[in-house]
Amino acid sequence: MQLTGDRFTSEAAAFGNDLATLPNFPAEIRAPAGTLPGVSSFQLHFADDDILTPGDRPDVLVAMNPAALKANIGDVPQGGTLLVNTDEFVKRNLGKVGYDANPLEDGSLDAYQLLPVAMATLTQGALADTGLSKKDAERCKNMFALGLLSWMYGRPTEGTERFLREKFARKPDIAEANVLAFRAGWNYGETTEAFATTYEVAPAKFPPGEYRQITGNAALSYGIVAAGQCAQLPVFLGSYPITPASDILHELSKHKNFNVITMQAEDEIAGVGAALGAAYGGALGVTTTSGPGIALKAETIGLAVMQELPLLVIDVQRGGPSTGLPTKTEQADLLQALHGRNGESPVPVLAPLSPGDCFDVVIDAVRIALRYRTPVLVLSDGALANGSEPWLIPDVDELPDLRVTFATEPNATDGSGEHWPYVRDESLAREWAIPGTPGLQHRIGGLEKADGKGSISYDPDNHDRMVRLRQAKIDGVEVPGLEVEDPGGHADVLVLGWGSTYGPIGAACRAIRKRGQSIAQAHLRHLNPFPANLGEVLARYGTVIVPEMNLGQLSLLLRARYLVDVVSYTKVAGTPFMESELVDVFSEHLGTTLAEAA
Amino acid sequence: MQLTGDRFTSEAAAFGNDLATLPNFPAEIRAPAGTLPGVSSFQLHFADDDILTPGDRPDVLVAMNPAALKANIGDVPQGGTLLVNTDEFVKRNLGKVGYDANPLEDGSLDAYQLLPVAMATLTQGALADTGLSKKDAERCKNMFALGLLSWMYGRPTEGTERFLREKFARKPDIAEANVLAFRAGWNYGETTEAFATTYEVAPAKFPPGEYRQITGNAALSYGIVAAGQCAQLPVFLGSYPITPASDILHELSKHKNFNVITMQAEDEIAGVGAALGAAYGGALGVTTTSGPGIALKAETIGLAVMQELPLLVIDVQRGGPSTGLPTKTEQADLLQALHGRNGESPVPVLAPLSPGDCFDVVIDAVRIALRYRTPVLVLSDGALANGSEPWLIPDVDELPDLRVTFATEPNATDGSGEHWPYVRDESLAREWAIPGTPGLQHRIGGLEKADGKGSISYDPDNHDRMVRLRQAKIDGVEVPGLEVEDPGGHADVLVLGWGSTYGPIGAACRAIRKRGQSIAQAHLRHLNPFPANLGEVLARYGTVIVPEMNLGQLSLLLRARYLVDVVSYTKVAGTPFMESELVDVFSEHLGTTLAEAA
Amino acid sequence: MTTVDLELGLKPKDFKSDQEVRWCPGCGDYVVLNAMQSFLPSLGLKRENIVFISGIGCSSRFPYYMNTYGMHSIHGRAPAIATGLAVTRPDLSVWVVTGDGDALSIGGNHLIHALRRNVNLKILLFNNRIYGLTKGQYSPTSETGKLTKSTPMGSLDHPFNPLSLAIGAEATFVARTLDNDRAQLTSILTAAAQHRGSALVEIYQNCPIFNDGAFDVLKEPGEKEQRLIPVEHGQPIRFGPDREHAVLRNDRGGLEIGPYDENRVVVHDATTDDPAYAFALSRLSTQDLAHTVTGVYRNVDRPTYDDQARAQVSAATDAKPADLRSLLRGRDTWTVG
Amino acid sequence: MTTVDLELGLKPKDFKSDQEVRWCPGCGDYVVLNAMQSFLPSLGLKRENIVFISGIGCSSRFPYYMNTYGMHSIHGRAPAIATGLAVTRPDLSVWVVTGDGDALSIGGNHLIHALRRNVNLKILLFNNRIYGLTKGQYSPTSETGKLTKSTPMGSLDHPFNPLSLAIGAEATFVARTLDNDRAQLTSILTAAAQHRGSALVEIYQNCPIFNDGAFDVLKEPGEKEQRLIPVEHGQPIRFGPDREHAVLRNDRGGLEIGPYDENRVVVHDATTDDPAYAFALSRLSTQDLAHTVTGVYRNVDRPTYDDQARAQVSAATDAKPADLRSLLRGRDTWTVG
Ligand SMILES: Cc1ncc(C[n+]2csc(CCOP(=O)(O)OP(=O)(O)O)c2C)c(N)n1
Ligand SMILES: Cc1ncc(C[n+]2csc(CCOP(=O)(O)OP(=O)(O)O)c2C)c(N)n1
Ligand code: SF4
Ligand code: SF4
Ligand SMILES: [Mg+2]
Ligand SMILES: [Mg+2]
Repeated sequence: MQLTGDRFTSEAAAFGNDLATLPNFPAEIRAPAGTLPGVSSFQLHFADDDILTPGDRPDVLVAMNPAALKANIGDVPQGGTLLVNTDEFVKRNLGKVGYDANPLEDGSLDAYQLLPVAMATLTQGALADTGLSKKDAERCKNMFALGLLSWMYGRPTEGTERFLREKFARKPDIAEANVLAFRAGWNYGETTEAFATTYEVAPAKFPPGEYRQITGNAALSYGIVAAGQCAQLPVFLGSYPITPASDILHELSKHKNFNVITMQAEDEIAGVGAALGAAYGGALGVTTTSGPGIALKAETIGLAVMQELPLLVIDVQRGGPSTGLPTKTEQADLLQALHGRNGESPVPVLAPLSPGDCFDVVIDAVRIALRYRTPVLVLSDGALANGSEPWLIPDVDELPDLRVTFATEPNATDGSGEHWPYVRDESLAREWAIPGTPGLQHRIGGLEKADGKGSISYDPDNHDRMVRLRQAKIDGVEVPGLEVEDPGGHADVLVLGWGSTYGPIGAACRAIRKRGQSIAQAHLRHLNPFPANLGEVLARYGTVIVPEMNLGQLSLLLRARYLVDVVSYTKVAGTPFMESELVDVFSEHLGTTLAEAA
Repeated sequence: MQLTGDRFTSEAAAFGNDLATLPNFPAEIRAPAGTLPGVSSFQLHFADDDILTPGDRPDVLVAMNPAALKANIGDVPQGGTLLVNTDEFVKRNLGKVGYDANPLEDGSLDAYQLLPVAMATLTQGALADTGLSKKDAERCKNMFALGLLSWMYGRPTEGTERFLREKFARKPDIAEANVLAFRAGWNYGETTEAFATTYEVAPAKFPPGEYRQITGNAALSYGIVAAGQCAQLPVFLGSYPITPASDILHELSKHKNFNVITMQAEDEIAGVGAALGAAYGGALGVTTTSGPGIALKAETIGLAVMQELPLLVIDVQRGGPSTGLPTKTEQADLLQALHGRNGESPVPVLAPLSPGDCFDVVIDAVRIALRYRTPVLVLSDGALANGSEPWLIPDVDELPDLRVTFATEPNATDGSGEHWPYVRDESLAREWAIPGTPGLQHRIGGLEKADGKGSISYDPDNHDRMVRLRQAKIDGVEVPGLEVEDPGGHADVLVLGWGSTYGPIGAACRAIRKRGQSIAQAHLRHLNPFPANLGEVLARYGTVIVPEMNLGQLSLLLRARYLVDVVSYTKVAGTPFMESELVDVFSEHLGTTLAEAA
Repeated sequence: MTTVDLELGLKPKDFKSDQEVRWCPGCGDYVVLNAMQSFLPSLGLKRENIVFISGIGCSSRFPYYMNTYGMHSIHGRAPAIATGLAVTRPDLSVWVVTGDGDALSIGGNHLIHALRRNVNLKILLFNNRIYGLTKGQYSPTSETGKLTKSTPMGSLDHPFNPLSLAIGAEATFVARTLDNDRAQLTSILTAAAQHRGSALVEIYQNCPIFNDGAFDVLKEPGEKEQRLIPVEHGQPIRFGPDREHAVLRNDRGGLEIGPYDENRVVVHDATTDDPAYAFALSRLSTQDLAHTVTGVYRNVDRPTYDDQARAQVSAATDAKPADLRSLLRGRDTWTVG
Repeated sequence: MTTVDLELGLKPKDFKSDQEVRWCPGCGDYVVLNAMQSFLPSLGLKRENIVFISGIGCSSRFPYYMNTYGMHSIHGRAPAIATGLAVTRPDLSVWVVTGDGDALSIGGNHLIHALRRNVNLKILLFNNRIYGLTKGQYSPTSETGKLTKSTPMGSLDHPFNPLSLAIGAEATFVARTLDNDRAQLTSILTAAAQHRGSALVEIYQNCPIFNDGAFDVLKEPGEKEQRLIPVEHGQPIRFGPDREHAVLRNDRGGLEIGPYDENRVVVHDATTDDPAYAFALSRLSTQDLAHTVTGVYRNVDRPTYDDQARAQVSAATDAKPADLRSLLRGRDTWTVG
């Protein structure tokens, strides 16, 4: 860690240095190159190569003016971050480089994480009291940019400050100005909840096909749009902004042409409430938030469990508890997702394993929600949300058919010709009889309902039956079997993960295999219900290591369910695992195995 | 069950019958006599004996007028339910039997669960359209009372209705009027959330001392008052009414003379928020609710976890999920209490095992909250809340000393003379430095805090450390060891319960022992952290049966923690376990054991 | 909304569900239920196109008794849930039923936001100035000093005037009536149904069990004439046994009650754009019911949230086809293999 | 509150904490922070007796920068948390710092209830008409049609006028000012501190990053004179470069703006009991800032929730000793053994 810090500091210094002398040079800063799988260091490079392979592109482009943007945007993968100094994006400058419209406003940068910041203004503001000339002050804006990046990538600041003071030792006012600008950039990041992360999964080999770069939040958003299309349902998103989930609201609000309505509600409770109301009316109801928002939505999710209505709930996890570390990643909402409601209130829970996987997981979550008439929780996290990866663009024709059948005929089993809302099909799902359907008028609510008929029931046996029916319905949700990657087929150690740890775990496993040792990897995308073969998979391995960015939440579930003494490895630092760290952890257990085998 | 139902119906009918002919007879209805330990049937008797031993008193007195109340109140144990027809409590009637003031209003019935209902008015209202004479209509008010009791004790209604129709076969209008009144009483119970339950634990032998009858809600309330006194702190209750917790708010609001402030807040979130604000200021902050309210309070409890402030949170569990069965009991909020918040957010959780135990558990919960500066959850339930038992009145002088030491001196470890809010003592608790203390000005909040100093910190290592420190603090809470009742000392089967199942489990174990078989019983009052010896206790027994009124929530925790294949027996019917039912369940496992031993 | 079809020939009884009505005998909720069932046929809507969404409380049991679609939701959240339904389903007539605790205590925020958004919702607020379902705690409309189970020494909070609050929250339609005034209730329901946008109708409702007679002074002959101030659009506001009192403008920019004076009397105009007028009217009603203004205070037009939300979808759809393929591809792709 | 001790000799800098202030350069929050730090010494309170409680938002970072006690709580809940503190600690001066999203979106319900209860809280609402912390979504005070990240086709909701809402919620003290008007801000803070009960102070605050210049028209010479309507208790309400405009009573029971007319001009009386007056005043401010009334609109006395809650405790304590033994024994006991 210290080493990384030092390198970053010196690199950063180099950057500051060069930029100070070359103020119009388009700086490109990138976290580790895409092809280095899973490296989560914090190197900072100049982009000195012109042609970048898709897997070797800068993650962040700092464009101090339109020219810099124009010249370099082609190198930035979609989903990459553009930190842009808006002050220079005035008509004259735009015209000079041939921009007809302002690219920051015309939507042409929609595919990127655009961070437009008035860097010059902010820097001048920060230096207003220093007595520096406007020109000198303006020069410091690169340090502002560096400060902001340092914040985003969680870099310590002392080194840079020391460096600046040393470098400008003979011009202390300039040194202080640079430090001030640097800090202003850093503070801007913290106060406005700027989020950045680097998520890198590069599979050993890309299968053939057409690719693009995508972030997790974009993939979630596209997944929602696509699910609505596949289900031929209008989409209604009820949401309240919260880091790092807000971008899903932003993204979806751009796609109203897909029959998507987005509503920024007065709070999280209203957001999920409105989504449930829309679901009741036959729309695909969706709500998106982060951990604290899930806590607030709990009561309404419980109502949806009782009413057995489809609802998609997305939790982009961040550091907790409480407000915690809003711009950092974590996986500590798993147990909240499963248990964070009063009463026995089961819901399916899914988690994507990479930015691109967010798309598939949402589609699968919607399948479950619609098929079983249940709220479904999807647990993404900050690393996936803002991280990006090359994504094999799905073939629209191959997307699943998610169309639903609304009830049209009364279904009372007593021949009364009434509609009974709690009659179930073979999957235990009740019918979705939406208002406006003649003859099916009925009432639902949060009180316990009589099995079948659905009127209020306080009958003890009925309650016991309904509690078990709701549980059985969720336990019976069909989910794909767990696939294990165990190339040689003779590994004794299985690493089982879930969520965004897929990248670093995969990288660590590959590194170990490269060393000639065997290790198996499996990654859970379905946390509730578990894949049917999970118990059997666990039983196959002598050691099961479960790395998590929490204090062992999946471990708890596995131990309880399968009575397997899994090894829990945890880190709750707001940062993804590092490949090297995992290699060390895994090796400890491999060591024993090898020794034993020998 | 069916049998019980039949008996109840016929008893009920007898009651209706007699009352119809003896309208001024004070009806006393009671659930099983207190000395029949743990019986949870639903018999309905006339109180035909005049002198009742403390353990053999009616649980419910239906007083149709002041005379009936006066004559019989002496028989009703404190905490018993008084169903009173308020219509007759007019000056003249009161005077006639020597009441100076209306006992329904002067507080003299504070020790009872008073259910004042304008039965005559309501009955007349219900029969307004029948054309019955006022007098005839009035006569039906006993059926109203019976209807209400049927609702409260969850009795099926068809039998009574059939009986009434048969009995008055020759006067169909009277029959219908009685049915109408009966239903009106029933509906009244449902619409106004009338709660009743019978909780009976009679220990084998009462230790000597002075006793009174007490309900769980009263014991919780007294526990809160006593804890405030023992801590010499003002008590602040922020609460929002919800069945079955409202009575704690009602009870506490009567005891302002103990420096107790009660605030009926605008919602659950405000209730816990205000309690947290009061705790920040140095009061004993308390909030009381039921399951749906806990869901709403989750975010604020998480803030209290982060701020490490003492806070008492009481959840009187009811049937769920969602609104569920508001007047029925259940134990399905255990996992919500533990996990229902975003991030790693550990809190101690306690559960009383009987109405009287509510007092001790609250005191212990307050001890933990104050000692460790943490929110603490207490899980009561509907059966405890409204059930009552003889209670050995605690000796005030023996109550623990809960006094706290507020910080008075700056504590910065760097000699700066500042106050650092996150410096910890040997129990890992931080100091409680309340506003108004000179020189200790500091700021706390929901963002992650730097270890020690307490300023906002985004440092990864610090976050990991703080997450683990918070967890270690709660894991390190000192709780008494688990005691096992295993009279012979050679049982192979252990029954481990928690909460209000103590009564029926104990009764079932005693019944089994009476049959000459061995069985061990232990009951967890601390659900987090577990008693240190729990693992060792579990390991001692061949079979561990865990009966719960949920789908196996404690079982899940035990399995995960100790990898013990406990036998989970569950019922989620809104009603307590029955002794006979548990005897059957336990016997199954004993059978095997005996056979094996043989 | 669906086109009005008066030929449906529905009768009040067609709007009764098969559920036994379970309020206490004498509860004011019955009257409102009956009035609603009698009124609905006049709307000319099919039963399946009407939805009642309630929170929790005695009054919130309303939907169970209506043979329409209905949802008994959770405490305080009905306006939020109904908003999602109204926004996505313009063909439905969406009604919210709520109580003084449900709407103004736990649900206060959703209520004021629904009103400012002007969502097409008709919100019926059953105000009995008490929590009925939980058996008698004071509510945000209870008079100060009220003795209840939770306030044995008297409540301390100054109550909301629900209509003042609603007008302060930018409501476009607010009205008040009494459970026993079937004619006024029906006419207000009609006006509310016709209003495009949110309509808040406060109904003073007697709870004979926990707050009996709370509104008796507004119902007793001899008393009520002195206290009730019914307003009718276009009519001078006069009241009293001999219509001798009137609402007059005062010189502090407000309204006051005084002896009828042809020159100073206020002619009620519910369409007054400036809400200061309806607000001033709302302040004539006092905690102690010395005076209570009933009728439609305010009824003005403003674009609704839901109409506009749908219009944005239409505009977007017209402007750009829903081409999923192109959305997923984005602008910058490359090919492997 | 503790007695005022002007001899403390505290200086503005004594109220600065050691934390680096992290708002964006040019943020209006700085100005308010400075004004507060300059103003506090005049209150004569010891630093330890002052508490700032905030929610979440840029503005809610305020407590970190004050060398007093402080709590940065969770989104929207500061008024509730502060209520618990104020009720139990009469010796403290409790200030709430909140934003337009924090106070009016997620926290709307707690705000209106705190106001109707009249808890001793001074609530500073930093209104930048945007969500700053979450980087630029529209807020409940944003003008209709606003283009933001979450509303690329324009926002649809009609905004709240925070002061209308507060007055509708029975507030006893409401005021508005601008971040750049240090003198008015200071005088309003003084009045708010002196008011016993809840005081809501709305501060228009520029967010140079996500809503820059939102209030420029109220600051630009030439413009501002035509738009700003400052009110002073006891003074006729006049404005304009030559004080040629005035606030006049209109004949619909409201107020309007017109040419100054000695006979019709309204003399501002913040103590007017009828909130209809302050409400009418609040309606003169429009979404587009064509006119904005600043100053203390309303400042009336009403018993506070916290004073009364403590009075009940005192009364109960006087009436009945705190005898725990007798409480636990109750009335009916028996002895075993
Ligand atoms: C989250 C939650 N909190 C509290 C309750 C308990 N509760 C149900 S209804 C109610 C208040 C009812 O009062 P009101 O809205 O006035 O309706 P009324 O019964 O008087 O018609 C309360 C406190 C609940 N069901 N859910
Ligand atoms: C429960 C919860 N929901 C959402 C958020 C995200 N959030 C934090 S502040 C904020 C709004 C900030 O706007 P405002 O109150 O106007 O303050 P400003 O930043 O403009 O000063 C939001 C949506 C959160 N922290 N917690
Ligand atoms: S308690 Fe009151 S409001 Fe509720 S049903 Fe009975 S009378 Fe009606
Ligand atoms: S984002 Fe706006 S409100 Fe927030 S600190 Fe920056 S300028 Fe101030
Ligand atoms: Mg009510
Ligand atoms: Mg704001």
